[in-house]
Amino acid sequence: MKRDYLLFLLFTLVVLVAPLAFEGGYLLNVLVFMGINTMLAVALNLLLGFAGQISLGHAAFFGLGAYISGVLTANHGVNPWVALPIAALSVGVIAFLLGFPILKLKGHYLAMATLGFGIIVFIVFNETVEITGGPSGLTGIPTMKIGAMEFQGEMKSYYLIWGFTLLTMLLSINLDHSRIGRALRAIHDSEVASRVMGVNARFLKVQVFTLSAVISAVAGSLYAHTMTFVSPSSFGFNFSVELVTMVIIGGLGSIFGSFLGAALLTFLPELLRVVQDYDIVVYGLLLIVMTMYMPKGLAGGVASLARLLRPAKKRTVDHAQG
Amino acid sequence: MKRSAAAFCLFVFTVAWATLCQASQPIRIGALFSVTGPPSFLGEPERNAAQMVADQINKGGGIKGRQVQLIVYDTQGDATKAVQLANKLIKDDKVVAIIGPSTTGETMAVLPVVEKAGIPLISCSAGRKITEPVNHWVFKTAQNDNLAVTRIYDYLQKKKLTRVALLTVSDGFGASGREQLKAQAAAHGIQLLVDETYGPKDTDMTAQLTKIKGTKADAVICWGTNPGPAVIARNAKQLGLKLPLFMSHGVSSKKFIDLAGDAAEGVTLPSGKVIVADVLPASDPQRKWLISFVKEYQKLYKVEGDHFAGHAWDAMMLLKGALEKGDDTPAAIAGNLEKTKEFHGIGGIFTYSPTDHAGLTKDAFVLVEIKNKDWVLVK
Amino acid sequence: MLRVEGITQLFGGLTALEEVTFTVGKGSITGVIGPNGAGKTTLFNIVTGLYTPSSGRVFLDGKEITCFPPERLAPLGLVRTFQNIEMFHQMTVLENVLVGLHTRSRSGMISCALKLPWHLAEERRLHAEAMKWLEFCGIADLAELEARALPFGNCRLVEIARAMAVNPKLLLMDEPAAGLNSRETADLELLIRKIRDTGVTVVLVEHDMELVMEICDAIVVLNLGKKLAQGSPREIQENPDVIRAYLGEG
Amino acid sequence: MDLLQQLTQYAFSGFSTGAIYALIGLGFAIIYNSTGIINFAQGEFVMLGGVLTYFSLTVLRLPYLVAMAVAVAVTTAAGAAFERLTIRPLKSPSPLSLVIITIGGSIFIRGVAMLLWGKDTHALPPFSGNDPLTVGGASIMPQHLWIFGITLLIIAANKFFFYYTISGKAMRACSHNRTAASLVGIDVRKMVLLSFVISSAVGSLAGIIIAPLTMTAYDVGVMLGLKGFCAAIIGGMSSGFGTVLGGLLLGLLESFGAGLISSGYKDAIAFIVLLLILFIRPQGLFSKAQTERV
Repeated sequence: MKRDYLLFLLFTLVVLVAPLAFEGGYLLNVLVFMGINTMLAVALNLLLGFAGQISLGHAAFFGLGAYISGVLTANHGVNPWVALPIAALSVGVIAFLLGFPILKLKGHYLAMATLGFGIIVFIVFNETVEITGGPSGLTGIPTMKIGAMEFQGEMKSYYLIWGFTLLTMLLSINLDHSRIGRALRAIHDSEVASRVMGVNARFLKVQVFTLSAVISAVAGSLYAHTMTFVSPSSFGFNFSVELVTMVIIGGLGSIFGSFLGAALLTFLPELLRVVQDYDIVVYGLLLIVMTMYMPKGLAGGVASLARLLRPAKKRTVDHAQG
Repeated sequence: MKRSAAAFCLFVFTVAWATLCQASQPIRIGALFSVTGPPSFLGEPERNAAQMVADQINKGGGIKGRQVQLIVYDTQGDATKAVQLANKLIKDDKVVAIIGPSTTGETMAVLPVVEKAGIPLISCSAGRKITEPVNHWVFKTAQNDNLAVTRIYDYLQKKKLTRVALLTVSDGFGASGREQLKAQAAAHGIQLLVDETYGPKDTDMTAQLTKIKGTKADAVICWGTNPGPAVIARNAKQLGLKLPLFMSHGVSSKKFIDLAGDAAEGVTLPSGKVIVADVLPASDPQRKWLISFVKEYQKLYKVEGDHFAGHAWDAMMLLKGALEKGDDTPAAIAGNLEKTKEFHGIGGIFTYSPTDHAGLTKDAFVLVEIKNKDWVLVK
Repeated sequence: MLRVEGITQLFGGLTALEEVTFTVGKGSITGVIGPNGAGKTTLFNIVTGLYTPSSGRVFLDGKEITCFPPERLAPLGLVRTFQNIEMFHQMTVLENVLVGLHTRSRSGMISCALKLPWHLAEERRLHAEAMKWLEFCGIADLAELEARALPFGNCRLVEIARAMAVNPKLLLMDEPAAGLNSRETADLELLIRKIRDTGVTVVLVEHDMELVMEICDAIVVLNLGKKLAQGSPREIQENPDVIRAYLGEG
Repeated sequence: MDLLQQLTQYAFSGFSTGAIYALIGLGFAIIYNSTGIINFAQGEFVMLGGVLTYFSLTVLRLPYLVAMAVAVAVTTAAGAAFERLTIRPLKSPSPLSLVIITIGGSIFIRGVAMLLWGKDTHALPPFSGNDPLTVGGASIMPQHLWIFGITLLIIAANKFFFYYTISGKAMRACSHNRTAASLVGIDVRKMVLLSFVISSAVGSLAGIIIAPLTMTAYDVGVMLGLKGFCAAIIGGMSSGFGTVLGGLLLGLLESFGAGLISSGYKDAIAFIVLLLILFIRPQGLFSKAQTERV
């Protein structure tokens, strides 16, 4: 438990200093998107990793956040700082109402239902042309401002987004080490036993589903105000799958794992640009190989690497003494 | 004193050296195309054509003695990726101008980025809102949708086919076409009886066509890109729909005729002149360029050059013209692009001005009909 | 304490339980025995709200609890253990017991996420309480271990500590001695008595007759879904019906 | 065209697309039933069937039937290789990591197909004629009849295989309880391989017979796979008529939704109905409820 907080402190320091090394470069841009992806992965991990409930439609909550915030600010002149909580709140209400029937489902039925929800929302983005601008997207979304300072340009966007991301991570770590986090993990391991212990599994699942959706919506709103443009193609089924991949590759139930997964999947296209047209093949292959040989994800991989190194050191000491 | 003299010498030397280097360094041009992903039917020919032009320029000794380096990134049709990659081109690759992206959505996403950085962008997508309102840095080569719509509506008006059913694809291309079709209908005295859509990956459109069959429409206009319209042509034949079928310039390639087979017979569509280059009258000013473009493209890539490839060809040639006229700074390029007059491209004859960054008139399109698996000009 | 009235359970055409009625006295240890397939576990599942009976009613302390879901029963003081131990494998032993304290803590999602002061105070109280129950079961030294790494016998103890943390009035144990060696069974016997001495009523399903006869105050015998007999261990041992059921018609 | 004729046509259209979804859904169900894996690469098998046939026809200039056989054979080999290389080496995979592996597999297969055969869409010639058949004012293509026929044939073959052959019974045993199956001497790993072989063969066959209607390209697998998955889920993951009914229901919802309500929202309408069905019957429309054992 202490370790998590120490790690978080260290991580925060790295996040705060990192952009100084990349100033003006394109990589800073990638880091901004990495922040958004991390936030989304952490949010999904609460649901998938802790409570063990799959969602193949999380891009919809991200998209709803982005569109609600975007439409309010671009078409109705609402201040972004007002639009963000409105987006979060309305997505929260949607998720809460949806959560009760949808979380009654289990396994692949849940996968299919969340997938269906994602597709419905995607279609709505496309079809409500008068409101969302349809498939060609919504333009003219303003950036965020505090007083006279506008969050424009990579450096400011970086700190804005990573501020929210770090907050999300901290809250998730807190939650993990509380009665709610324990109850969620208990549901994951044995729903029957957790209910016998008095855990209201159904309500708790709905709660965490809602929380996860709200965080995703906040990420969506930030995304909209950073990009100043949104279009439906960013919120389709593929992105939902990519999010699940981030969480699993990173390591189920590990907050820092979610960061690692998001970081890897954000960076991977940059690295794969070297192999050009073969990138999609290499990407598929990497997914397979990593899942096969790192069943506990990157977080698990890092942990076992650390374990491997430790006895090695001890062994050399023993050897020296012998 | 001595030290500042030394510093001055060093400074002069550095500047001189840098200038020297620059002269021998290639001109870096960025390109964003959706080479993979759903709009790859646009991105791939565009990339091919752009590369073709760049190679030709370099073989011919470059522009003012300097080679051209084309840096192409694949956006996969995703707006988020397009923005990231535009940033990469500007910041890491330090390009002087960008051509692409392939779709209107991506272009709109990239627009604020190039505007802020002050880098000229020549988009290869058709959406009208890219250049309306005019943005100093943003140009485009693809013909505006509204010109294609005007072509069809003019013809329908002439033939007195005024009750029309629409069937458009629900992606950026279809949505933009649908918007224009609805906007211009009244001005041409056209009444829209049906307004249906279909998904880009749908495999059966008989339901929509059945609905259309149940109305009193005189003609059907379908707005989409392959393979959807081919499915629609086949479905229409299956249902025995006798109405004249109009398509968009999105399917003006041989591919459509291959896919739709017999069902393609009699389909009419507006198209850039490139596919009918050989049947154009010799007096047509574009003819010479078009034929050489088609030939060269075919030689290199084994397929016929279509007008999507033409968009990138035009963009590269426009850029070449602007570079030949002046400096290779982004500001100079944008300024010179705006002064382009009567450039005979693949998509049409371009004349840019401070109030018009699309540069084409409705003459850019001709109306063609498919007869015996080939194109015939409709007079 | 617990009253089961006319419980009948049908699975399709199969009658798993038929008109079963019995009462468990407060502070007693009651054994439910019977040959395999007698319906013992089904009975437990009905009492603890996992199954809905086809007919019949269940009362706890005179209050009807038929069809209550398990999460509503726990706060009322009704808890069970499982035959094939349902541990929370990915958590530590201490965390397992902390889940047992779930109903006895209040912090909501927001105060947990924000680490509000009262939540911290509550966490401290919960940890102390959880340690108390681990000590009660004699496994305080295992607190920080991961549950999945434990040997089977210890899992059983963790499960009991977890159940006790709920603060039950009535504890239902489904074959607690299954899979234990004779020394562990002897320890278990002591532990069950200790649990009873804290004022908890215990009902257990068990195959280990020696254990049942040793510790139970009352025994209910089920056979083929019907109640065959009820009484003290001695009465049951002498009941001819019971002997016939166990030894066959021969 | 009067309303009745229109309705008949919607029903015809729904049945014909539904049959396609059903056929693809069957492949999902076969693997799921014997291994518990939801194979997200199933759509790519469908794609391989169509694309391989096209290239055998045009590049290798094989006769139509031989081209089909080649396509099925190559796809089946790909399916078997996929199982051997990615699923078998895993000791105790979690369902979620299997999901990611099959997604990775689908991306990989799609990428290879794109590199080998390009991004163009192609149409296969129809099996028998291009003239629509008209029944009661509504029409369907002869190819639709082929699809119906082969779907029925595959279901019949499935039933026969799973209920009357040793391997089939063994596969069913695996799906009920893998440990018990291995205890009675069934080679579970062989059965998993077999299920991949069968479902990739079924998938490629589906890809071939639908390609004359829907056309084929390297990226058709995603959408078709998604619809097939839905069909299988509604059908309760049965490898028989449940999935077929699921597919037909999905097809009908789409075509009536498009015809009577709104074509733009037709997929949304279909999914809303499906969600409502799932909310009312969380275990799928055509499967019996199962009680959880403790």
